[in-house]
Amino acid sequence: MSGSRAQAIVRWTARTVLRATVVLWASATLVFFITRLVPGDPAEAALGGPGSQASEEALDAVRQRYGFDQPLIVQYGIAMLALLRLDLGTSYALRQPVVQILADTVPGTATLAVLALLLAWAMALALTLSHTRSSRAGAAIGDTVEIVASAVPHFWLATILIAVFSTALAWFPPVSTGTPAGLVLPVVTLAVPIAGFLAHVMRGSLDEALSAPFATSAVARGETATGLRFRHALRHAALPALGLSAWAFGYLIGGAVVVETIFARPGLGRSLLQAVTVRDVPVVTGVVLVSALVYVILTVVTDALTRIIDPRIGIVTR
Amino acid sequence: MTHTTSPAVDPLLAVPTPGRRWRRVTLGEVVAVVFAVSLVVASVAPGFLAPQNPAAVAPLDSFQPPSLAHPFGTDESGRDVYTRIVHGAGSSLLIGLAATGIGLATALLLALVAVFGGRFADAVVGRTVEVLFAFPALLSALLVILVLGPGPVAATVAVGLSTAPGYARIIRTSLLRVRASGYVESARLLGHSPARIVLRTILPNALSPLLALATLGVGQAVVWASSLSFLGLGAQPPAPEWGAMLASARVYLTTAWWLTVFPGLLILATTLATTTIGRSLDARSAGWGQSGPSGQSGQSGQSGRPS
Amino acid sequence: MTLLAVEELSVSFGAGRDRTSVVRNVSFSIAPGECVAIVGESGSGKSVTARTILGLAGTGSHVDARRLELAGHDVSRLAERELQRLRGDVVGLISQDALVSLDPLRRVGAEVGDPLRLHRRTSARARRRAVVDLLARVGVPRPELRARQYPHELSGGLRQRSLIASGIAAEPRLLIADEPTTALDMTVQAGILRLLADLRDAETGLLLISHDLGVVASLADRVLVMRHGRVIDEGPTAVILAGGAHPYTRELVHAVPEGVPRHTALLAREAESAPVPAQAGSSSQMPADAGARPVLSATGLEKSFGRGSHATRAVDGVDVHVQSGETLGVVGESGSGKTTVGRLLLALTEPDAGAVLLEGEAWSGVPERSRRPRRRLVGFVSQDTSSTVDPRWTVEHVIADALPGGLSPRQRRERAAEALAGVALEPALLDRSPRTLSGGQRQRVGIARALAAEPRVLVLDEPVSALDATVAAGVLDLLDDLQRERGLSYVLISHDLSVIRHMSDRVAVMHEGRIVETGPTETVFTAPEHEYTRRLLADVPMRPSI
Amino acid sequence: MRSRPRRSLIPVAAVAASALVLSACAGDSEPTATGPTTGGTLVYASGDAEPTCLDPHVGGNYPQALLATQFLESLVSRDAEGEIVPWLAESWTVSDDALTWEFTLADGVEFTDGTPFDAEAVKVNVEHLQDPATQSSTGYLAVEKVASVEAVDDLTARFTLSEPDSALLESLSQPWLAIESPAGIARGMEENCESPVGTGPFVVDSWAKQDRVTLTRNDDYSSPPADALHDGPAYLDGIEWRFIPDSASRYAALQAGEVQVIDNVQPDVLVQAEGSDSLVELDAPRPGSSNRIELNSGKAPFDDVAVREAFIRSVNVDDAVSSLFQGTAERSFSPLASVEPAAYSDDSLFGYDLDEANTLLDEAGWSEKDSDGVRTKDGERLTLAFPVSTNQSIPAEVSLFEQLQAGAKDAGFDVQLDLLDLASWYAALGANDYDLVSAPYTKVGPDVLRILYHSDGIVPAPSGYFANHAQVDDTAVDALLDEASATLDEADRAALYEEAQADVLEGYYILPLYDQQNHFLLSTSVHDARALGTVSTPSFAAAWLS
Repeated sequence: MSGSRAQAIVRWTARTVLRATVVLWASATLVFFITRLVPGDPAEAALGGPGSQASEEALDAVRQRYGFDQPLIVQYGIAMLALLRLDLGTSYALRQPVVQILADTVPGTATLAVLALLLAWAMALALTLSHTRSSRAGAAIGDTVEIVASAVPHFWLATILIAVFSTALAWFPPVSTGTPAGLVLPVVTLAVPIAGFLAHVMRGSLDEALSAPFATSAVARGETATGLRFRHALRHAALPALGLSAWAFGYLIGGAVVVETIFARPGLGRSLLQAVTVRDVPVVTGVVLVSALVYVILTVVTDALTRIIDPRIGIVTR
Repeated sequence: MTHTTSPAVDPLLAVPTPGRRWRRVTLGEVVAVVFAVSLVVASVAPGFLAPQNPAAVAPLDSFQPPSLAHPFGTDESGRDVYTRIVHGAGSSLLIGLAATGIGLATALLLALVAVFGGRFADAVVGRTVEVLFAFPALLSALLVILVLGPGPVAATVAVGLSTAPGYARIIRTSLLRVRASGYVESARLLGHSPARIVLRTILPNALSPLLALATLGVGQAVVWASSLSFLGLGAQPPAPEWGAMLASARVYLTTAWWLTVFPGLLILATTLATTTIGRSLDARSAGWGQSGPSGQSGQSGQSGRPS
Repeated sequence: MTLLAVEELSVSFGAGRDRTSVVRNVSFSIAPGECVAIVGESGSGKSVTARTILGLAGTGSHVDARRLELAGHDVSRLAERELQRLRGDVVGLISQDALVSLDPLRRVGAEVGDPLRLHRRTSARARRRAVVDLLARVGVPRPELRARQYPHELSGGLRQRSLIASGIAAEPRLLIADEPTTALDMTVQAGILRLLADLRDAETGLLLISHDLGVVASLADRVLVMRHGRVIDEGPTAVILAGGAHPYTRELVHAVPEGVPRHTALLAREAESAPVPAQAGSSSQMPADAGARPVLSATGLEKSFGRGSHATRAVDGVDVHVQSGETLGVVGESGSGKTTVGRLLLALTEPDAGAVLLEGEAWSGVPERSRRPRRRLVGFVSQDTSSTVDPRWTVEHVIADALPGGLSPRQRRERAAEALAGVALEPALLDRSPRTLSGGQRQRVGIARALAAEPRVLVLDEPVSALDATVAAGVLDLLDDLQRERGLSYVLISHDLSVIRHMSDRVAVMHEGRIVETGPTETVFTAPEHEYTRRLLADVPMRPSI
Repeated sequence: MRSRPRRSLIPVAAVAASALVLSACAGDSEPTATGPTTGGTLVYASGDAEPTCLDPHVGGNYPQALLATQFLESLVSRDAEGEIVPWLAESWTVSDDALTWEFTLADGVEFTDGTPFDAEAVKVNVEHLQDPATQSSTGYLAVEKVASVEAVDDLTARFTLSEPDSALLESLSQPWLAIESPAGIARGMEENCESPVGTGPFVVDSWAKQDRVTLTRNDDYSSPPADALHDGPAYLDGIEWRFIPDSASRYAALQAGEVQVIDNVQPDVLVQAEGSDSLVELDAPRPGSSNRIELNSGKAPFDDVAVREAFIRSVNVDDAVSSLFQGTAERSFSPLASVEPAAYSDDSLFGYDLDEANTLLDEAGWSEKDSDGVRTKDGERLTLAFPVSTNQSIPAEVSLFEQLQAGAKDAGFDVQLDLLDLASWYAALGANDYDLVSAPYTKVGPDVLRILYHSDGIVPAPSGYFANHAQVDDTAVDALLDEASATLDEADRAALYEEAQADVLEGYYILPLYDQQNHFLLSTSVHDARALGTVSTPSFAAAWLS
């Protein structure tokens, strides 16, 4: 039994790693070809764009250095080989290795996104557990809170939060300060929409679980309302929300573009925005690949967690 | 094997009658529909709701706070914000609709190829969608903009394409579910041709959740497009598009709050309305037939990703 | 001393004009060691009555009773907290569907041990031991292992036993069993009934809710018959099963096809008239006419699912032949492969080996294109018609879909109305959605659609399993009439031995993918040759002879 | 040989210049209770783009100048009156043929890495600027005419020019030509970009990308410019130089006390801050060109001077400026910034006169109007492409263009505003795909006119870049600018530049709007901060916190 289980885990791991690798490779390929569609001379972009007063010789030198004069397929091969060595090239605008830029910016964004995800979960749980199934008004309020939360644009929420909590109340700094207090508003800004989505899914499955026959039989055994929620329904409610978390993390990285700009936080999102505005292709490629990597890892993690929580899926089955 | 009535359900309601098929209409739904209708009116005939010219500048009338003459105040060039919001509804909605349309059309194509194109096509499309999923929505939108350059059209395409993988997954599931359903089997057993089955049974049933999905998507697309405008990558001022208005208003946040608050509230209200309508369409179609997207598009964007 | 006393219990839902009475003026009592059964069809209020005793009538309910006393507690006046103390401790509930009545995300042991955790101060260790004992007591083999497993890893029978273990964990004085054996195979059902009988004999009061008179007969001391929320008849089990005092009781009793000969209408039977076996012999003889060409025949069918070591052989060397105008009954427990045989006969799947012939021509192993024109010859009625009709369509559209092409809209509507009339439904239903119909009406629409294609043979897969007994009886009568009128052949797939016996000319008994025994119905039922058949027949909870 | 050119010419800049020293305003309004106190870290929030390299030799843009002012110093500076004053060079002489300049350097100055500041260092710096590998653009252009630099002795550097350059001192005063440690430069571009080494009052300690540059006090500082408020090391312990791109966040941070100084302040915020007693404004318009709209005279319809005049007459700039800038910006009527002593204004040319505009257009043949009210000529619409770079134009300016667009519409112009990112904007310019454009140019001294209006500036560099957007191709203007560049006599030079400016203005090549806005907002706790008279970057060498 345990032997076959170990085998199953090995098989699952192998399959997962293979799949993740394929997704990453495909992402890299996709990004490579998309970025080749970017209009303009890449050599010129590498020298600071058309505003620079680059000479023809300088352009030629750059073409040679980056291999822009090679056929596309050769360039692709070079890029993929470089990727294997974790070499993502050099930023046109920052004149720094992209890997270095990523190493500098990933921790900040990761902190932001992880905290936001945790807060979103906490908020969603609070919203889910506080809502009463029986009351129609309660359900309507819950619905509205969820929709508003999930619909609020980050930049608008940030604006309102700054106006209220920094300018009017002076509780939290409006820009990153490097202290925990400086993290509060950006994290809340990022967390609110996600909390809305999570709460919606959670509340749906909580309702489903509470009206399931097993809930009735639990009550018939003398289970209390609280016990029913925590011991039974919550796990069911958490499952779909867990499945959503990998997606949510990607959403957070997207949101970081806005939040990091407003709250003046260094990070992946801000690098990306800057890179897009100046068409700094290597940095864009790097950021997209990192987020794809994060997504893949998180998918694997949430998948594994789901299998742990939900014995029905199990490691053995596909 | 009788199905005894579940204790919490009024048994007489469980005996279905045609009239009870529809859920009761809630107040929220009424408000949402009224709001949506006004939005449509604003898009088609903005002059009906706001007779003034949205582009008329009155430099000496700038930064007027909300008043009777200017219910939402005036902006930095003395333009009436209410008028601009009404006149901006069209382009904002158009962006939302067009983006959703692009997203759904792309998704439909992918899903059809996946479901009807054989096992290999399904694998290819499945992998592709999985890869696209690895690109968070805003990131893929930025990639599209990187190629197309900033602007309203690029933003619309960007938002549309970035929502496609989520939709594709939902539509594919829906197609597969319908294809495996008992009623498609019944149609086969009656000797109907594959073409007839696809056209008359599979597609109508599989695509019926699309309406709800699209409604939900429009609100989200408006939000995303406005975010791109805020980042300076979408519609640009002086277009009275809401996102662009918000983007330029943020600069004046400290002195003219109304410039930020009202367009923001409108975006929020739009999403609230479309989501409410979308969810109720969803719930109704789910109550109507099991082919309803319950659980799929009930979480709509969410289960895939919210556009 | 009474354990449970219910006097003039009424339950209603809603308020104002929407208020609906579900239980009206119900009175009964249960003494320790006594088993009282409530029988009735869907919507009769029997389950609501049972749950009201637990204080679980549901949201929006109004409970009104002169007396509702459980072991000395006035249930109608207790607060939720006090009710919680009674539930699981003084009164236990065994719900009908173990498949969904155990929390799929918790271990079986935790579920079983919950009443102990909630009502007894025991250590976790003692509780674990108690759980193992309980599981062993309800006849769960390897209880230590099962306690650690999750519900989905257990078979239906083991799940139901675990649920019972959970219900009796705190040794309640009253046990409410709501359809405890529904959805279980015969052999499993028999074991569960024995278990409940043991509990009753150990002085536990038992309230049994069931629609199955066979189950009731084997357990209950007294029976209440409920209809539309009222108790319309009650008395000792034997009296009720003999037809009781109320006409409806008689109808209910007669609706069971048990022991009713072939081609005898179930519902039209006069209550007093003795069964008429006369026709039985002749009709079972009829299809066996030598030289009659089989309409549908299959030889050496094999079908496996899955690949490699995970492959399961669902059908393993099956031969079936359906003659014109006869009914072939295919009986077996769940997982025996009978449904797969049905799908092979319908050519919905291709056999791995063997061949199916339709009217002597190849039906399997040919391209779908060549099969398509002949598809109309083979009709299908499933257990649940609602899942086999396009949810967007009206009844008219559903039936018209099966009509031959080239009809004008008006002709289509007329033909659809005729088809409805053929299954005794009113043309007014044409514009309704099948989903808004009752279960019996829906099954009739399903049959009407199947017949609209003018088939030679119908595959009926559990056609009445989802229906209440009287409704099912009506459908069975209809099928019998149609067969005689139109000379149809039936392949009737069912797990219900009484239905099979009543409807079939010949029977094939399936077990683990094989047909273990086949022959004329009465021969198989009265003189089973195969060991498995004998076991199957022995497990049917027989009504005491009247 | 003449020593040190003195005397500024026209003191037009007096009003603006007096505002440059903030301490004056702050000191007046508040009774100065205490003198300067040592210590504290000033937090500066910049809304300018974060430099990609802190070495202003590389590239050379304003964000680099802002930062470089804190840790690098130039050979000369310019005071509030617009006069060149000594800094790292104590004095200088120029030969009669104006081709040889000798600078006597300050003695005893060391770079913060310990390298002595000497003539060799000056030579290395100029060569660094001229080395294509440095990728310098601003500095490179400024030393274009320097053929070589020779270290005559430790403290004497001799510049040999290829042709006379009356703008040499002005060029050298700019932060983009600041002197860096030769040892620092020798580390290579990558390292030098991270932390250039100079002689300034602060030292680059660390640079957290996208977040902040941390500057610490240079305790050995000894080389302030001649117009400094304070000798010796700075009072501040250091400066946190933060990058906060969002203007609302920046102001919120200032209000919350997170930062003490912000730049790129929006007009409405300035107006609001006027009422605040905790905030002080520092208005320091940049030198070089004024903000103006350039009319592309290189193609139709603006190849016709009458159409250019008509456009200029048709727009009401005064109202737009006063509504959008709310009194924080003065209307300009000059090609040059008001801080430039050589600026020449003529407001008579720019009066708003719609009738005149219509008459001019009618006469120029644009007499028809289509259904949209847009004038046409030979079927051609009077459409003006106006690409706007969102990176270079602040929101208020974009709004201003919108208002002008609305005004010009009345005269029948169809102005097509197109907001573009920098790359697309350059592309549009390179493709000559514009009729109107606005591009400020910051440079010390009137020599900027040569860059902007000399016909040499029409020929694009290989990358497509060119500076003469108005495409002024006038041999008279060229001659004036060439002559001015070679004329060292202040009065003669000024007269030549005035004539050139008059030609540009009267040719209706440009529509001057206002000075390049450069507003800083400071907390009142910051004292004695000032903007340098060179490119108006703020200096905190004398600043202290209370």
